[in-house]
This record gives sequence, C-alpha cells and structure tokens, in this order.
Amino acid sequence: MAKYLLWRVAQAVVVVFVVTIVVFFLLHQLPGGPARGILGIQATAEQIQAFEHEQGLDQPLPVQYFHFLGRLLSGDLGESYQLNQRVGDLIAARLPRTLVLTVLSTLVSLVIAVPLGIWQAVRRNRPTDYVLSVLALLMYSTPVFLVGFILLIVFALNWGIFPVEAPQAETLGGIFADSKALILPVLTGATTTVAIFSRYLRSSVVDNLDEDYVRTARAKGASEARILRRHVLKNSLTSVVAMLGYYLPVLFGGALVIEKLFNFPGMGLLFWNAAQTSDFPILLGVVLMISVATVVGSLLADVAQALIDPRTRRVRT
Amino acid sequence: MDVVLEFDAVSVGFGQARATDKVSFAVRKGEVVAVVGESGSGKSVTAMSALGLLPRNAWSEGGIRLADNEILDLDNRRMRALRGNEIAMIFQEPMTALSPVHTIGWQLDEAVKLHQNLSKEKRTARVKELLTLVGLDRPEARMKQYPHELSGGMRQRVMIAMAISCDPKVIIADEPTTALDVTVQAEILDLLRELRDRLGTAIVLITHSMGVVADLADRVVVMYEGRLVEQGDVDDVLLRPSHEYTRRLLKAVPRLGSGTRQAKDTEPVLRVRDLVVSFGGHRAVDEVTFQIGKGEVLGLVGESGSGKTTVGRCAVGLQKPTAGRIELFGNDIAKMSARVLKPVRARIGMIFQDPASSLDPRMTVAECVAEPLVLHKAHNRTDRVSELLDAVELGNALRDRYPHELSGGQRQRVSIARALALNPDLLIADEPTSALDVSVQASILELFLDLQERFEFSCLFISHDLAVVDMLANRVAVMHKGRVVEQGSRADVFGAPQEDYTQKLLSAAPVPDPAEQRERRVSRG
Amino acid sequence: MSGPTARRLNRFLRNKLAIVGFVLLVLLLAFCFLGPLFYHTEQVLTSLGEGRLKPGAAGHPLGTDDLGYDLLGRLMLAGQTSLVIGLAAGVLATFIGTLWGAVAGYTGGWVEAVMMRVVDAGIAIPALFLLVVAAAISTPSVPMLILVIGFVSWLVPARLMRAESVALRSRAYVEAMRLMGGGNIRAIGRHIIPNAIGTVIVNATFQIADAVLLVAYVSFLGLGIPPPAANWGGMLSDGLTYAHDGAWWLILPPGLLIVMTVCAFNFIGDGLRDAFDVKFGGR
Amino acid sequence: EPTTQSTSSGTVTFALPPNATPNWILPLGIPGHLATYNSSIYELLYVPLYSFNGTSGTVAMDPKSSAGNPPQYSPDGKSVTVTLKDLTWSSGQKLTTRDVEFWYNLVKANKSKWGGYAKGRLPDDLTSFTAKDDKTFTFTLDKAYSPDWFTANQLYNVRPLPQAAWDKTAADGPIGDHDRTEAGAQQVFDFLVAQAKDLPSYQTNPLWKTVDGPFSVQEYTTGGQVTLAKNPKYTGADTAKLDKVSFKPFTSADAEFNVLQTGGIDYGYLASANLNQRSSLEQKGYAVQPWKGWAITYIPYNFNNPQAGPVFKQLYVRQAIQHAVDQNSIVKNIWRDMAVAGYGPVPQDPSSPFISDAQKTNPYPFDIAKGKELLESHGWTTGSDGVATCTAPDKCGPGIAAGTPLRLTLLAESGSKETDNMMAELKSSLSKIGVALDLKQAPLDTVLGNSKACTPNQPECSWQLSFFGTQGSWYFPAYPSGERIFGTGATSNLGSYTDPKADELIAASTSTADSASMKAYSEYLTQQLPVIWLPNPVYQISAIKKNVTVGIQDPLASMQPQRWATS
Ligand SMILES: Nc1ncnc2c1ncn2[C@@H]1O[C@H](COP(=O)(O)OP(=O)(O)OP(=O)(O)O)[C@@H](O)[C@H]1O
Ligand SMILES: Nc1ncnc2c1ncn2[C@@H]1O[C@H](COP(=O)(O)OP(=O)(O)OP(=O)(O)O)[C@@H](O)[C@H]1O
Ligand SMILES: [Mg+2]
Ligand SMILES: [Mg+2]
Ligand code: NI
Repeated sequence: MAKYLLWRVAQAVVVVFVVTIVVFFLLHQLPGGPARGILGIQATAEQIQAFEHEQGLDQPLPVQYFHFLGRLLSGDLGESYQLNQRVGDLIAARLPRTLVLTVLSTLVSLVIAVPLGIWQAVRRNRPTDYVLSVLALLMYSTPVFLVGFILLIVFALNWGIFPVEAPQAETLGGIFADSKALILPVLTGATTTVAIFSRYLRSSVVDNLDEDYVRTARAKGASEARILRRHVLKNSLTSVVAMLGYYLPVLFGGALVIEKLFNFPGMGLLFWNAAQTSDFPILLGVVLMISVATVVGSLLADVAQALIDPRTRRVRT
Repeated sequence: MDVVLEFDAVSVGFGQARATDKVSFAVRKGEVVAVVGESGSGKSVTAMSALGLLPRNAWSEGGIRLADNEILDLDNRRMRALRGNEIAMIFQEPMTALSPVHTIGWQLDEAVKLHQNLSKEKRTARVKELLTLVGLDRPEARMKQYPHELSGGMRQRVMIAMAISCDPKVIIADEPTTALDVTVQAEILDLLRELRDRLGTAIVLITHSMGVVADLADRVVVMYEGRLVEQGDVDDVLLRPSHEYTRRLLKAVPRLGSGTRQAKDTEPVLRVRDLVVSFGGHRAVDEVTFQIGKGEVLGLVGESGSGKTTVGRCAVGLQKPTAGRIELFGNDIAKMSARVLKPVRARIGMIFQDPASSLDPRMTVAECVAEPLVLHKAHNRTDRVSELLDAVELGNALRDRYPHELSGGQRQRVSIARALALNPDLLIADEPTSALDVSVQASILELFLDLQERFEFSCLFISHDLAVVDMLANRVAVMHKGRVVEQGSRADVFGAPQEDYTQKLLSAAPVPDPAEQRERRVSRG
Repeated sequence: MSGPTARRLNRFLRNKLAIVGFVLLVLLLAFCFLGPLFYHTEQVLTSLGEGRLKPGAAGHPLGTDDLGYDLLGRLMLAGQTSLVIGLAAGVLATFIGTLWGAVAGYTGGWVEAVMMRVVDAGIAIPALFLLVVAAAISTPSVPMLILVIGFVSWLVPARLMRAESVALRSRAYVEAMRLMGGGNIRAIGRHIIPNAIGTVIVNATFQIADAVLLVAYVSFLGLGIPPPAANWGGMLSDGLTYAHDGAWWLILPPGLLIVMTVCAFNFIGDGLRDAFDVKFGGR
Repeated sequence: EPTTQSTSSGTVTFALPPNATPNWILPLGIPGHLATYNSSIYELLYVPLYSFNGTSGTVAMDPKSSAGNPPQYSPDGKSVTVTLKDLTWSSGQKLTTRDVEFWYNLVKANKSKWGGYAKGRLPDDLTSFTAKDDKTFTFTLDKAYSPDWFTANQLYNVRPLPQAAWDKTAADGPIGDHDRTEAGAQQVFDFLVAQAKDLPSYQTNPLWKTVDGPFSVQEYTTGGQVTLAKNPKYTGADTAKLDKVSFKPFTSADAEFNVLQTGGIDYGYLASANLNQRSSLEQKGYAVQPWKGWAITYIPYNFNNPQAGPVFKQLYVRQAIQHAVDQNSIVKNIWRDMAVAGYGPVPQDPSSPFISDAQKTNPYPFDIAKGKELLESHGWTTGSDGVATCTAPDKCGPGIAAGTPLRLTLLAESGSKETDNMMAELKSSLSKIGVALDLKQAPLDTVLGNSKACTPNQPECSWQLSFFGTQGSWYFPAYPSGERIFGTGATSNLGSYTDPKADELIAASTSTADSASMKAYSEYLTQQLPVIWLPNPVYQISAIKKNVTVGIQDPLASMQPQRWATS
C-alpha cells in the first residue's frame, strides 16, 4: 500500500508539473497579454511597459516559468496583479466558503440521489420510475442559475423564509453560525447533481438486482430493503465513486453561478475574475490547487474502489 | 410421517416454453429425497420454486406446501420469515451466488443475524463454528476473505454453512458436493445426515452422483425432460429401476477400477518445476512439480482447496507464481512477453471450474462458442458451432440463449464446447463434468476420448470424480495441502496407492449401491 | 423473432418511455429542421420597433425578443444549433472517453498510469479556462464548438469507464477470452464495454444534455457563435435576464425544449440499456 | 415594509459594483490599483488639492472638497500658485505646503512606479516646487498650458500627504526629511507602498489613521467590506452629515438586486433589464435614477489594418456607416433610455460649454438610403449576396482595388445582453447599406488586448473594428479633451486615427486658454468620424432609499458621501 501511494504521489507531481506548464503556455497565448486588462484602456505605454517589467512578463517564457517554479518551491504562489493580496491568502480566504458550499451540496445531493436511484431501479420501468426520472432530469437540465433564481424568488423574496445572501462571514465558524443562509445556496448546488448520481446508481442497481448473489440473500430471508442497502448498494457504487472522485476538483474549483447569485465570493469567482482580467498569478495558483485536488480525487476514488470491490485489488500478471 | 414439503403438480416455464411439467412429490420430516435426472430437466427450477426464487422471467403453477403454508400464495414478508429459517437452499454455482464485495464472514453473519437474535460475539462464534463444521481450516482467517479468494469447494462449503446456519426444517441442496473431493464430500454428507438425525431436517438433494444418492438418500425422484418419470425407495430405484431413462442413467455411472489407459513417454508439453504460489503468506501451492507429455492426460485429484485450480491457472499464465518455473511447449512463460504468449495461449483450451462466471453474460451461447473461432478467423463458423453444440448434446434451440437462461450443466457444456473449438494442443479442464448427469457425462467423456485419440492433445484433468479420472488419465497426481503427495501412472496410483491420503481418498469414494455404500461408510469410520 | 438482434429490439420496444423518447426526438428534429420550411420568419435582420412583443401578438404566436426576432422561428433556428452540437459533441465525448477509459482500465500498469494521468491533467485545467483561450485564438463555428466541447467533456466518461473496466478485467470470462488468444481490442470491444453498457449509456445521455447546456455557457463567455445565431441555452439565459419581470415566455419555451431534449435522449438511453440488458424481460 | 435600522442611525450602505473590492488605501496609486472604487474611498480620507465633480449639475471644480483655493496662473501660463485651505490632519498638525512638497518629491523620484505617470505629464510638466510660506506654493511649468486643462487634468492629481506622519523609511523609523533626497524619497515611497500592500492591516495600521478628510477608516476587510466613520477632527467646510458610510461588495448585479429588493442596501443599482421593476422598487421605498457618466462610447476604426484601413480612411465610408447607426432606437429599445445618443468626442450629457452645436444636432442622422447612396455614388455596387464591392476603383478611393468587398470584422466585448443586442442591431442595419459585419465576441480584457494601436505590417494589426464600451468606452477627467484618444500616436488612440487638423485643435484645447478651442475640436471630430459614435450608457442605474438624499450623482463617478443625509 505504502509503495502504491508513493508511486501515485510521484505521478501526481508529474501531473501537477504538466498542468502548470500547459496552463502557463496557454496563458501566454492570450493575445495582448495581461497588462491591458489590468491597467485598463487608459493605461499609457509607459505604464504597460513598467508593469510588464515589474511582473517579469518581458522575459522569455521558460525563464518566467522557472521563476514561478522557484517561488512555488518556497511555498509562494505570488501576488495578484490587481487584488493587492497574495494568491495564497486569497485562496485561503475563499476556500472555506467554497468547501462548505460544495461539500454540503454534494452531501445533500447524495442523500437524495442514493435512495432515489435505488428506488427507481426497483420500480424500473413503472410509472413511478418514469415520473422520478423526468423530475431528476428536469432538475438536471435546468441551469443552476434558474434553479437558484426560483428558490430565491420563492423562499427569500416572496416568503422571506431564508435570507437572500449566503453567509457573509469569512471564517468557517462564522459561516456555520449563519447556517440558515446556507440552505438556499446548498439546495441550489444539490439539485443539478441529484440526477447524475441517481441515474448512474439506478443503472448499476438494475444490473446487480439480477445477480445470483441477490437470490442468495433472498434465500437467507433478507428483506428487500436490506438486500438493497447492504448487498446491492455496495456492489453498485463503482460509477458513483468514480464520479465522486471527479467532484473533488470541482469542489475546489468552486461553483461560480451560485457564488454570483448568492453574493458568496469563493474559488469559482476568484478564478472567473482572474480569467477575465488575465490575473496570471491567481489563475496559476488556482489551477495548481485544482490539479492537486484532481490527483488526490482520482487517487481517493481508486482507493475507495479497491476497498469496495476486492477483486480490483489484485496485482496483474 | 408428516409431510413438510410437498410439490403438487408444479410446472415452471419461461415464456411459452415449459421447463417442467406437473412435477409432484413430497418430502417428510427427517427424510432425504434425492432428485436425479438429466441435465436441464428442471431440477434446479423446481427446487427454486419452493422458495419463490425463480428467475424474473419464469412463471410457475401448481401447489407447493411448506408445512402448512401454500408457498405460491404467501406475501413477501411471510415468505421472508420462512426463507433461511424454515427452508434453506444451497445453490448450484457458489461463485456467482456469493456477493463478491462482502467477506464470507459478513455473509454468514448476516444469515445468522436475520433469524436469530444473538449478540455480535455470539454470532461470530457461531460463524466460526459453522465454518469448522463444513471443514474449512483457519476459520478466523477465512472469515475475512472474499469469495474470489476461496477455492471452488470452499465456496461451496460456505454456501452449505449458510444454509444450515439456522437449523432449517427443510434444506434444498442443489448439487452441494460437486466441487468437493470425496473425503470432504463424505464429511459433508455426514454433516447433513447428522442434521437430519438430530433435528429431523428434511433434505431435498439434487445430485448427479449416484454414489451420493446411495449414501444419503431415503427416496429418489428421477426427472427427465421436465417430467418426473420415476420415484421410489432408494434401493428400489437404484437397484431395480423401472423407467427406461433411469436404467440408462445407472448404466452410465462410471466405476472406479475400470480404467485402462497406460502412462506414455512422450516429449513434455507442459512442465511445472517447484511451483510455489502464496497468497498473503499462506502457501496455497507448495513446490509442485509435474509434467504432461504430448497426448497424455494427467489427472489431478486431491483435497478441496489443495491448490489444483491455482496450479492450472499458473500453467497458462493467469496466475503469477511466487516461485518456480513453468514451461509451455518448451518455453518458459515467465520470460514470454504478452505478444509471444498470445499465440502460445491459442494452443491451449481451458474449461473453468465455474462455468457461470467464465461465460460473458451478454453473449449468447452461439456467440460464446464461436468466440475462439472468431479470434482465429476460422471459416464456416456457424457450421462449426452447430457441430460443437451437437457434440456436447446441446440442441440448436439453445443457440440464442444467454448463459443465465441455461441450467448449470448446460452452461458447463457450453464451456466445454468453447474449449474444444480450436482443437487445442493442451487442455486444462478444471472439473469439466461436475455439473453433468452421468449419462451426458458419459457421452462427453466418449467425445473427449475420441478427440484425444484423434488429435493427441495433452490434458491436465482436474477432477474430484475418481472414477472419471480413472477412465481418462494416463497418469495421476494427488494433491494435499498444496503439495503433490503422490504421482505416477494411473494404474499405480489407483491400484497401489502409497500415501495415506490417497488411500483415504480412494476409500471415501462412494459407490452407487446403497447397501455397499452403507458398508463402506461403516468400515471407514 | 429469435436471434440476439431481434430480442434486443423487442426489449427496447418494451420500454414504453423509450418509444416516447424516440417519438419526442423525431418531433424535435422535425420542429427544428422542417419547421422553418413551413413557418417563415426573419431571423437575420432586426426590427427594434417590433421588439419585446408578448405572446399572441399579430404574426408572432410566441412574441418577439428585444431585437424583434420572432420567438417561435428563433426556437427552431436555435434548436438546430443546440441539437447538432449536443448530439455531435456528446457522441464524440462518449466515444473517446469510453474507449480511453476502457483501454486504460483494461491494460493496467504503465499504460493506465499514463492514460489516467492525462485525464487527471485534463480535469485539472478548468474547462472555463480552455474555453477562454480557445475563444481568443479562433473564431467560433459549429464544428469548432463540437470539437471544443467534445474535448472538455470526454474526461469524465474516461474516468467512469476506467473504473468499470478495472472491475471487469478480472472477470473469468475476460480471462477465458485472453486464454483463447484474444487481443485487447476484442476484450474491450466485446466484453468490457458491453458489460459496462449501462454506465456508457447513462453517460452518453448526460453528455448530450451537458453539451446543449455548455453551448449556452460558452456563448455567455463570448465563445459562442456570434449573433444572429442562436441556441436554446443562450435563449434561456437571455430570457432569465427578464425573469424578475415574469417574462415566462422568454424562459419557458427554450427551457421546455431543453428539458424535452434531455428527457428524450435519456429515455432512449434507458431503452437502449434495456435492449442490451440480457437478463431483462422475457424472450 | 422592510426598513433598515442603518438609515435611522445616520448610516448609509452603498452597494459596490460587481466584483469591485476596494484594496488600496495609499493616495498614490500604483499600476493595477487605480480603480475608481479605490480612489473614491481614499479621496474621502485624504483631501485632494483640487476636486472636480458634477454635483453642481455641470462638471466643474468643487472648492468645498478641495484642499487648495482656486489656482492662480501667471499671465504667461508657465507657473501656477496655490494657497491651501485651513485643514488639519487628525494627528493635530496643520495641512501645510510641506505636505504638497512631500507629494511632489515622492512622485518626482518614483514617477515610473507611480500609476498616474505618462511621459510629458505629471510630474514632468512641473519643473519646480517653491513654497512661499506654510500655505502658499508655486509650481513652475515646463511650458504654457490651458489653465482649465491643467487644473482639471494635472493639478487634479496632486494630493497633499501627511508628511509629518509618513516621511519615514520603516514602520518604527524616525520621521525626517527623507523625501528631500532622491534616494530618500524612493525609500519612503517603497515603504509606503509596502505598507499599502498589507491589506489586512488597513484597519489597524497607525499610518492610515492620519487623515484630513471628512471620514476615517472604521472597517476595511480583505473581502472588500469598507466602513468609513465621520472624522470628528475634520476642520474643513465639507463636514460629513452621516455618521457612517458602509461600502458593501457584491459578486454580481443579480446578487445586489436581490438584496436591494429586501431593502438591505440604501444606495444600490439595477440592470436595465430590471427596469420594469421600477414601480415595485419605488413601493419598497427606493427612488430609481440614472447616474450619468462623463464619457463617450464608440467603435474605433483600425486605420492601419492592411485590408480595411484604406476603406476606413474614406470619410464617405465612415459617413455611410454612421448613417446606418440607429442611435435613437438603440437607446430606446436596447438601453431602455438608460443611455444617451452620442455624436461626437465630447460627453453629450450633462451638457457642457465644451460641446459644439454640430455635435448636439448630429450631422449624420440614421438614414439607410443616404448611407447606401453615399456608397453607390463612390463606386460601390451591392451584389446578390447583399455585400457591396468596389466596382469603380477610381471613385472608391486610393488603395481600394476593384472587387474589394465591404466585409468587416468586429471584435466585441461579451457578457452583456445590451451589447450583444446592440452588435446584432448594428450588423443588421449595416447589412442594409451593403456592409457585411462579421461579429466575434470575447471578454473585455481580450478585446482590449487585441485592439492595440499598431502599424500595418505588425501581426497584431489584424483587427478592424472593436467594441469595449458596455460601460462607456472612455471616461474623461473633468476637462474632456481628446489628446489621449484622438491625438496622433497617443496610446489610447487605438485605431491610429491621424489628422493634422485634429491634432492642432487638440493642442489648442490643452495649451491655450481659449475655451472655444474645445468647441472647434468637438465640431471637427463630429464631422470627421474618427470612430463610429454610439450611445453612451449611463454609469449605473441607481436605486436610492427615499429617506437618503445624495444630491446629483457625479458624472466623474466619484462619491461625496459627506454630503449625503438621511431623514
Ligand atoms: N432464465 C431462464 N430462461 C429460460 N430458460 C431457462 C432459464 N433458466 C433455466 N432455463 C431452462 O429450464 C430448464 C431447466 O433448468 P434447470 O436449471 O432446472 O435444470 P437442471 O435440471 O437443474 O439442470 P442441471 O443439472 O444442468 O443443473 C433448462 O432447459 C434450462 O435451459
Ligand atoms: N485470489 C486468492 N487470494 C487468496 N487466496 C487464494 C486466492 N485464490 C486461491 N486462494 C487460496 O488458495 C488455496 C487453493 O485454492 P484452489 O482454488 O487452487 O483450490 P482447489 O484445489 O482448486 O480447490 P477446489 O477443489 O475446492 O476447487 C485456497 O486455500 C484458497 O483459499
Ligand atoms: Mg441445476
Ligand atoms: Mg478448484
Ligand atoms: Ni501590487
């Protein structure tokens, strides 16, 4: 196990390197460079030049990359061109919000989707299955923006049950203290993913229900509910676990639309604004973090799969 | 005596097709009824209908009474209370019947938990006790293992342990000992007998082994083409069969000591030297050495879990040995790259111990059999497939079925047909006839001998049926606890066994004569 | 009435919703591609004077948008873009992703490590960023969007498929096939993918839905095909601007069409799934 | 009816524009930190020498919020003398000429690091500083300038700084005359910038406690939440009426609008799409009023583009194109009247002495037939595909070959519904005169990055037309002269427009005291069409609680919260 982990960590380092190189290269493909975006149309030629010099943008690309790496090795992600903060601080300030939001909505989504998927598989091709499918798909194909919008109008503006804004505190404690304000954003985040998890689960449960071991469990006298919960679910988790592994980077990437709608500045917004203004240090910092999360996510998914399905553990010839 | 389970004109069908037609028989308390008959005659589906566990696409009619309950009328909840507790079933193919992602300890524990209100420790103790009862070594370690880490026979014993866990009133055992060597089989039969004697458990025993019937059954029911053709006392049926099919069946029973083949001295096709395989420190195969010459059949017999399947898998490179050297057609397979290995493998046929899992569930019978032909771009595939299916006595009607729509024996024959499709130079046959009734087995063996004589292929024949090995093998190797304890020509090993274990094995093989078998049993222990 | 294909068709047809989905898809295609032949509208030249008419206005059953384009006609035009891109990008992503993941999972070892790390790297670079870069260096068109969307969406199916593939590669029937001298291609094509078909199909249907929605996102980012081209997702997000006004006629029709498309594909997907599910239903 | 407790206690909550998080407090901007929401805030803490705004109805100097009395230019226009008002730093020291000198020394020694620098402008155009006494000083200029221009565009940037508190090189270093040597000035500048880069300390750093403005910092978070409290030690004439003003950041206009609807902010904004909600907002106690901007909006022609340049150089082509722009309809239907049609280089609204009659009346009204006619009479023929091609090169103009089609590409800013619609409308109406427009959209930043002033042989000169004016293309300082956008060779003259007469008029407007020069400039460029003139959208559509009085909203986009009042 330790050896395997070490091997994966080595791969991870390579991935992160490659990703930063690719992003670095792509960034510099953007026409015009960042100076214009940062300094605005009013900027004079001198200012642009001074800016490019100060940020080292006038140096050859590889040199710039090595500077970036050098700083990275000393734990420095650099400083935003525009926000007057260090990228590390910016991420540290945004991340708790994003994590709270996405972790909670993924959990809520799973809590809904898992029973839903199983239930639909059991009632396969019956009216209930059809209706639930349509509902899940309705939620899926409605853009997050619209879902959030409807929730806001109904629950916050018309009925006034929940606040219109997500918690404005910057610390985890503060965010949870205002948990009522979290409900709408979390629900918004959860709706679209319900369909994803539930439909994959439905599909694998349908397959597994026809397996012989289910017959054995029935012969033991296990109730259908127990069979689903204890036997079939575990056997059906492959795709859901793979999806969850994919969600880790999404988690770190933030949920732009929700952040925008509920005035909840998080990673998504940070990245989006940086992309709009070519704030390279932020872009690189966030991408770096997401790539670490991706590799960790895929590692966790692989480990989880091996834990769930012992047959995948075997070493191949 | 009181009837605990009664089948009253039970028919089971799939769509328009009828698998069984008005089968009626009854089982009384403390009685062992053996159901024998043709492979595919509907034994398994009849048995499953008693628990209400038919496949989804099946229908059934008639009456099934379990004690005072009309099974077909029961609702789910009441049915559940009966299953496992009052009536338990040992399924035919233990690999697929166990959940692959749960440990066997968990699965057994659940069986206990569902019907008995015991504390966790007590349950664990019970599980251990059950595993010991069915003869599994190191129960503690076994509890933590997953089904795929067990040998075929061990899985089967787990199924048995599961069935007896709640001391049910009725046990339906569908081929419970096919994967067990005769010594373990004898123990299991003793266990069942003891259960019957102690608790008055009624047992429906579906089996192909007339020896087992003779050993355990009180009454025998014979099925043929979906109908019940004969039933009666075990002595009557086995010694004085009235139906023509029963007679044919009994005539086909192979007998130990009828073998004629001699050892050959040809250049080796497969050489295994000092093979060691360990799984997590446990040596499953321990310094095994043997070779098989061209045109030679090596019978590999031995204890369940002694490593026979593992040896077979190593021989073809499916399992990486921990140590040792394996030469196929003169080449060391450890040194062969995948590219070199591929054509070599094409000269090998393999019949897996567990046919259900070795057939792709999404391929029809014809597609399964045709697969090797497709891979090697053979011509006239359709004809060849028909020919092969005919040879293993599977009618054309089954061509388009999927594996799950077949009986256990039918699946096994598909697997045989597939292995023979390319006329291999080396055949690894892992319990190839365990699920076949003796009459079909006889014709398959005949086919085998015929082909073997014609194409001179070599074969590693793993089997528990000593009579079959006696009939086919040129040489025999006996495995016990991972070691080959004895090997030599068939005549030597079976005629004058040197080792204790071999002697025990030979004496434990049941014979299809109830009286004789009773005597043998008494003399044994 | 025997033969695997006939039985497959039979199973497909037994799923009533699959037929509904199929009919729905045909109707949608007819609406978008044949509709304009019967219902002529001006979709190039604007007429600001006729902007923002409510449904039922003379000659405009669904009203008009800000620029005076007839909404019904626009839905047809938009549908062409959405359906073509959705279908093509969805199929492309599923195809590449499935193959990639299956090969990686089946092969294992070094190959798998490299292939899956490529996927990780792809996932790690936010799609948003790639879209912005793509927009900056080329001019959007339907084929380009198909490529770009296909390129950012094949990663998830690759991941999913690899997970399935790893689980399936140790099955005895795959081993059996390898023993017969079967190559990797056959193992993947004939055993691994068919036995993971449920996941593949669910994913494909999601991919199509995703692509339809991504087109909207992409036009919001400025990577979209420039006006007067339109797509349902774009119409929907445009309409949302007026949501506070209760302008349901700007939101509901494109929204419904998207939902119908997503449902249609999903239902067909379910039907296909059933068709490949050999244990399902009778003979 | 929702009310907030804030208004009753004399606090006003102001909604910042989406993603505008204040992050710079030092009144010496450095590149990247020059956003208006930063200067709007620090101007309330550090009184500028001269403040210009439009709160009086016209854009003009606002003596009340300026630290200096009106400047006195010498007759030759080559020096300017200023007398400071009686202001006091919160540390107790008086505002003196030393504080102005401190600013001058810092800027002079660090001009390349200073964000406001442009070659030839501040501080290059100030050759020396002489203090007559504590209150009066003189700047000597490098040459004569138009006084109006110089005050509004140059002196406007001068900000007296608290020398007695800031003239040090380390946090615990001694106060001294470090700024008087070049090296010392550089050290002080670097020290101040380093302190300003420590955003989390803004709330606590004693450096920022020394202020002379009507407000002082109470809260300044890294997330952009800023609260200013009335400065009790303020001694000027512009005392704050409010106790507190709070600036609240938002992630999007939608989020802001939601909060607005619950009454959570006193002074917010809405998108034009939400104008239909006006009456509902009014019921909730808001007054909705446009906040006009001192800006113009346009699409530059790239005169140096190898293909389209020669075509653009033809005035008749530009005239034809301008005739095809239906500004009134665009204003009415696309901007919902929240924009003002623009016909020339001077902001059209609020009206000013700078605007010419020609610009007011629009010489090129919307007229498709006229536009088509202009092209046809110059040798262009519309083909079957609706695109005009040059069929008589002698009439088309120099450099235009026969067969040249009038097919142009326009790179437009994305992300705004109004802009998308405006571009679609433009494409549609231009097609009617035979001009095919290929639209491409990109984020504002990309558009700006792409639209550089260039020479024909440079690869980046491939752009032809570009639009970046969703929120106005160009915001002017108080004096709306065009030297930076239409002067030959100016950096922000993106399309490389060049016209000797225009240059002459621009020079006149900046260097002579002749106020008619601006009018002449306005008239000439209105006729010459250096760009496509488009409607200029308002700075924002404000929604202000009815119990809050804010006066006229400043077209220069700064705020005077000291004059806001609650009732
Ligand atoms: N799901 C199914 N669909 C269609 N036919 C089936 C299905 N399951 C079993 N059959 C058919 O029903 C018949 C009876 O099958 P069953 O499994 O009871 O046979 P069996 O007597 O147990 O045979 P064996 O000894 O080979 O296990 C066989 O011909 C088989 O092909
Ligand atoms: N994948 C595995 N992981 C761990 N242990 C294994 C694995 N495969 C086999 N074993 C162990 O190896 C031993 C030999 O197994 P094998 O399947 O070779 O027995 P066998 O002789 O074929 O028995 P049977 O006659 O019951 O089929 C058993 O103890 C089994 O538990
Ligand atoms: Mg059977
Ligand atoms: Mg075995
Ligand atoms: Ni900075």
